[in-house]
Amino acid sequence: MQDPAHSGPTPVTIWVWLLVLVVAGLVLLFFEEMSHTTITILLMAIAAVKATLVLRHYMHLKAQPAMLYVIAFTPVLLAVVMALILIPDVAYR
Amino acid sequence: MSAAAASEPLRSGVEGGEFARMPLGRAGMWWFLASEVMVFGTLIATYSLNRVAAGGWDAERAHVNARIAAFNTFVLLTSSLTVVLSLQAAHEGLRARARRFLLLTVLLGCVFLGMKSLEYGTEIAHGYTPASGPFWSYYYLMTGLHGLHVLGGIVANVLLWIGLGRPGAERLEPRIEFLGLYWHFVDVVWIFLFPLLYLS
Amino acid sequence: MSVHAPAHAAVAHETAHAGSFWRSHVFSVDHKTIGKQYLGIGIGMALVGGLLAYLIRWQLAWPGTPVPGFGWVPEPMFYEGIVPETSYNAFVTMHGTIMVFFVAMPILLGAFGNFLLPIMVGAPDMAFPRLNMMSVWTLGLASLVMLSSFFVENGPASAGWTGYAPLSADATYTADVYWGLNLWIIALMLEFASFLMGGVNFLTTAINMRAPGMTLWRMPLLVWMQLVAAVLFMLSVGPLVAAALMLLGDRTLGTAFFLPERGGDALLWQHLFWFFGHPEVYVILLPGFGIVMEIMPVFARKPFFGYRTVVWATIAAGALSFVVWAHHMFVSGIDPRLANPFSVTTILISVPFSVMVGCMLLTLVGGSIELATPMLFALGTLGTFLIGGVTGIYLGAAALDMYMHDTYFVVAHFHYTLFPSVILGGLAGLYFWFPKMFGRTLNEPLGKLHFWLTFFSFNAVFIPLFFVGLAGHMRRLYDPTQYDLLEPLMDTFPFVSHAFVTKAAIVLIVSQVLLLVNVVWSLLAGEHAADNPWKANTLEWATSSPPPHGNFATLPNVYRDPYEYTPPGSKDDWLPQTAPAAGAAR
Amino acid sequence: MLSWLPENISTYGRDIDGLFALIVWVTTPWFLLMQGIILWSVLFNRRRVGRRAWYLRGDTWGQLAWILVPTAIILGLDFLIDARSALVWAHIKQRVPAGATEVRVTAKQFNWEFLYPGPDGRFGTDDDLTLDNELHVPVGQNVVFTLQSKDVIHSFFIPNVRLKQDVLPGRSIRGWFNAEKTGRYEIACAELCGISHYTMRAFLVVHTADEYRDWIEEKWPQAASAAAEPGTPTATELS
Repeated sequence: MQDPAHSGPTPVTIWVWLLVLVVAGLVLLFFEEMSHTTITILLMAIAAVKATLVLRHYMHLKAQPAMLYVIAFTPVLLAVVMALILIPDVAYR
Repeated sequence: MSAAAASEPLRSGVEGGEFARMPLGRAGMWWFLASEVMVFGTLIATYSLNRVAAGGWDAERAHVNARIAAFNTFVLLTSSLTVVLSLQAAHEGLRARARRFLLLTVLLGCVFLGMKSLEYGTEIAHGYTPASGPFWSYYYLMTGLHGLHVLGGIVANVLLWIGLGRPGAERLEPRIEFLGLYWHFVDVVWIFLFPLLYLS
Repeated sequence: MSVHAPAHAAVAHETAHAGSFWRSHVFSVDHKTIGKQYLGIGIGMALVGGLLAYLIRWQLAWPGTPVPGFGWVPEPMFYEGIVPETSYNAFVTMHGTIMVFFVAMPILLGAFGNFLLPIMVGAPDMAFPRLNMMSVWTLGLASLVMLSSFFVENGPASAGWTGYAPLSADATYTADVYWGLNLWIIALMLEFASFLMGGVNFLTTAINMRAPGMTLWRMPLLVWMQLVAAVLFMLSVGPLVAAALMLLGDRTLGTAFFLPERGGDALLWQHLFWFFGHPEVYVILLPGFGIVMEIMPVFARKPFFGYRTVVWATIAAGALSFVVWAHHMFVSGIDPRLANPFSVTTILISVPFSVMVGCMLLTLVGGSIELATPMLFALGTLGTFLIGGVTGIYLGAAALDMYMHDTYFVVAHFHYTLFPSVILGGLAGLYFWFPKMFGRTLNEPLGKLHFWLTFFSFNAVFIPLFFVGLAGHMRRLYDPTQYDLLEPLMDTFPFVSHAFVTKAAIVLIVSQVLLLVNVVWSLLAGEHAADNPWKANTLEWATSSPPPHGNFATLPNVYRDPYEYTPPGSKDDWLPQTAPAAGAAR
Repeated sequence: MLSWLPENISTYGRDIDGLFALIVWVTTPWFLLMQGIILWSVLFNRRRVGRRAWYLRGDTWGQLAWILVPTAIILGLDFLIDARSALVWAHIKQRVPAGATEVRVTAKQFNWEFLYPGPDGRFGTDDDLTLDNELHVPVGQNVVFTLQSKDVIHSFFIPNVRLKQDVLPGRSIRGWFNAEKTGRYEIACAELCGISHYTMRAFLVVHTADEYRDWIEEKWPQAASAAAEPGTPTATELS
């Protein structure tokens, strides 16, 4: 069975991309004119990209059956649903 | 057969698709990680909602040391790399090399915890303890729980490292991958904690 | 390269070494022994929970009078046998906590899940035997920590089994119960860890270690129910682990999660608790339903009606159970506009359960029913659960819940959903699988007597409580005579009175002695059980009673679904899953 | 069933009792039908020699209709109940009538404090009056209360008014009721709030219009003397 790690980008390249994204996040802070919420949203987007990189390449999700995606993302979905429902009671109490 | 293929071979004889014939350790670890995602997901959700309610906690967040956290992010990302390299080495049958990378992961984990205790020390010295308000309560709970997970990962990695040095290590080799899954999960949690708590 | 055969042999070989008593009974990694250990913990804690119920009922019926049998208990928990107000809330809290977390879960998930799941799917043992042993030992430790909280200063936790903050977040609010509630939190977190380990084992074993021919759609319904319950528990326990850590922080480190004066929010605990709480009650209900659904086809000699429909209904109920939780909080101060969506989801979730109950009913219709003790308990479970389900509709309507919330109507409702599933369903399972678990047969007449006593006394306790609740009786009252409104409920009406209910509760508790007598006597002198006394189709009846290490001498092949009863054109009225497809004539 | 409910004295209490009766009439027939099926099948389908059970797998839509059609009907009836409940809920919880008698209710471990604004109709003035465990209201008038708690969660429960609302520390929750019958009724705390939770009893005293005026004069003697000037309307004349 062809070793997927050889065909795709090597771990070190993934590592470099991750560091680039960390630096991108830090650089983002120097744009004073952006409001806090936009910065937070952008940082979360960067974090999501980093997480996907780690999940797909380091955790081999790329080579795994679809069911693992279900197991990995159902709890994330549940946490988001809970957060949305709690908005009226916690965020605007 | 010492070097398993890229991943543990699928188990034949079980009805069903690839997921049903997946190695037991990987399936079990992913179920465990699902429940862990809910713990940190809840903390991140309640932290964010309370932050919106309290108007952003900008004042308190200015006292957090982003530099140490950024360095820690670098340390944790590198430890994820060393785990993958250790797994690759194991798959190529180079067990000694795999063990060296595993040891490197453990050391990086210790550096992470060391920097974190330094960070906590300075904050407490400045008088910011878990009892100084809602932000600090969430800050210490989230980073503390994450730190405990890093510590748990270190202990497991050390036991695995010892086990791989002893005879009969073939049975333990797949565990490098499964423990690696846990370690990458701890890294992903930090990927979300770092910006939320330190940056914006 | 097939790792299939050697892997199974290896596991069977490894457990065969269990020579010494310690290795085979105490520190065992055999899922069957672990299942019995869970059963032992569950029954032991059920005795504690039952005694607490006796104390609560006695104090409610005759406030301030000494409770027979408890005169010896030292101060401050009792004063010459009289329950003081400081201890009453603690007994109510511990009764709820012990019954939900240390009786229902260990018996339904731990005992029946561990013992039956591997055999029913044709696996030699659990996927991770050592993790399985750790899970039962973690539960043992959790039980010890919970019981030890009775003996610490100021007694055990007394903020309700739901532990609402800020009452639970600051010791001064509960008359300085400090270590009592801290140990309560630690014991609960250990219990969560234990059932997380169990859940990982259940899911991996059932999905990844099924015997050849055992497709997902040929798995017995009990296995499906245990799987959905395991997934519900694993996905819902996260928020309560986080909330428990927050509560522990508030109590010990002075953090500001739930205490308003420190900047926290009291409502957050209720949301996190009930986000876990509602899936949790389905984690308890579904295995109870699974047991009943296994037993009914066997004694009606009739295929289970709508197997796939019930499986999809279970999955739908599981998914819906995550967006239902705020119906526990209609009047708790949440944004009133939230009540409507949660009323709708509460009604939607009653649909899968009415489908399941309907399928169970149609399994009975047209059957050739034999009323052996397991079947009696299964029918008792279905009949009593119907009352629980119907009364849920009253509480699901937000406007009516405004009046009924926190009254005895709610107490009666959740006892009518929990008791049938745990006690009646659990006993149905015990009487049905006792021959398989222990290799001995239980006494049938004693079993039937135990059923009728338990069934009637349970209804005699909780049907009157519906009306007591309607009359406006609040929950967790130490002494109802304080209120003129509740004075008539003490002893004036023939049935609807605390006095009658307490007498019925005593009968209910005492009649459990029949079970202990039956079990102990059968273990010692009961006749040896056959491999398949009930002529059932599922895999556990295709091996010896009790099954050997590794469960099967030779790994079985599965040819059909488990409910092939009275197949047309066949002389026998059953056709085991392992019987080859060719000629089934025997 | 309805006879067990305490006597209702409030306007929306009738809606709640009506909703209760509706649910009784909707669910009881189904309940008896289901129990009847169990009893019927247990009595008439007993095992006898030569009796073969039906081979009914329930995997065809035709057979499943026996389940799905009744379930659809149940779903429809449930939504009927829910629609009615949502209306009553919105009427009680989502709207607070204006121009009513105001009172502030403070719950604390183990008693209720009722703060009356006094004749000037405003809180925080010196003529405010706090009464322990006594809520005096005029009959037939809307009464708006603001719930606050000093320590833990309590629950403001008046069985005869069919009213219950938890009192959250750190928040103030407004609600209302309109008592139509005079008399003295009990108020209780319905949420576990500590060791003496059972002693948190208070009284709702509903006065007729002139009884209420006498009560005001008795409680605010100086206002009675000032009542000579027409300009000081007491709370009752406002609405």
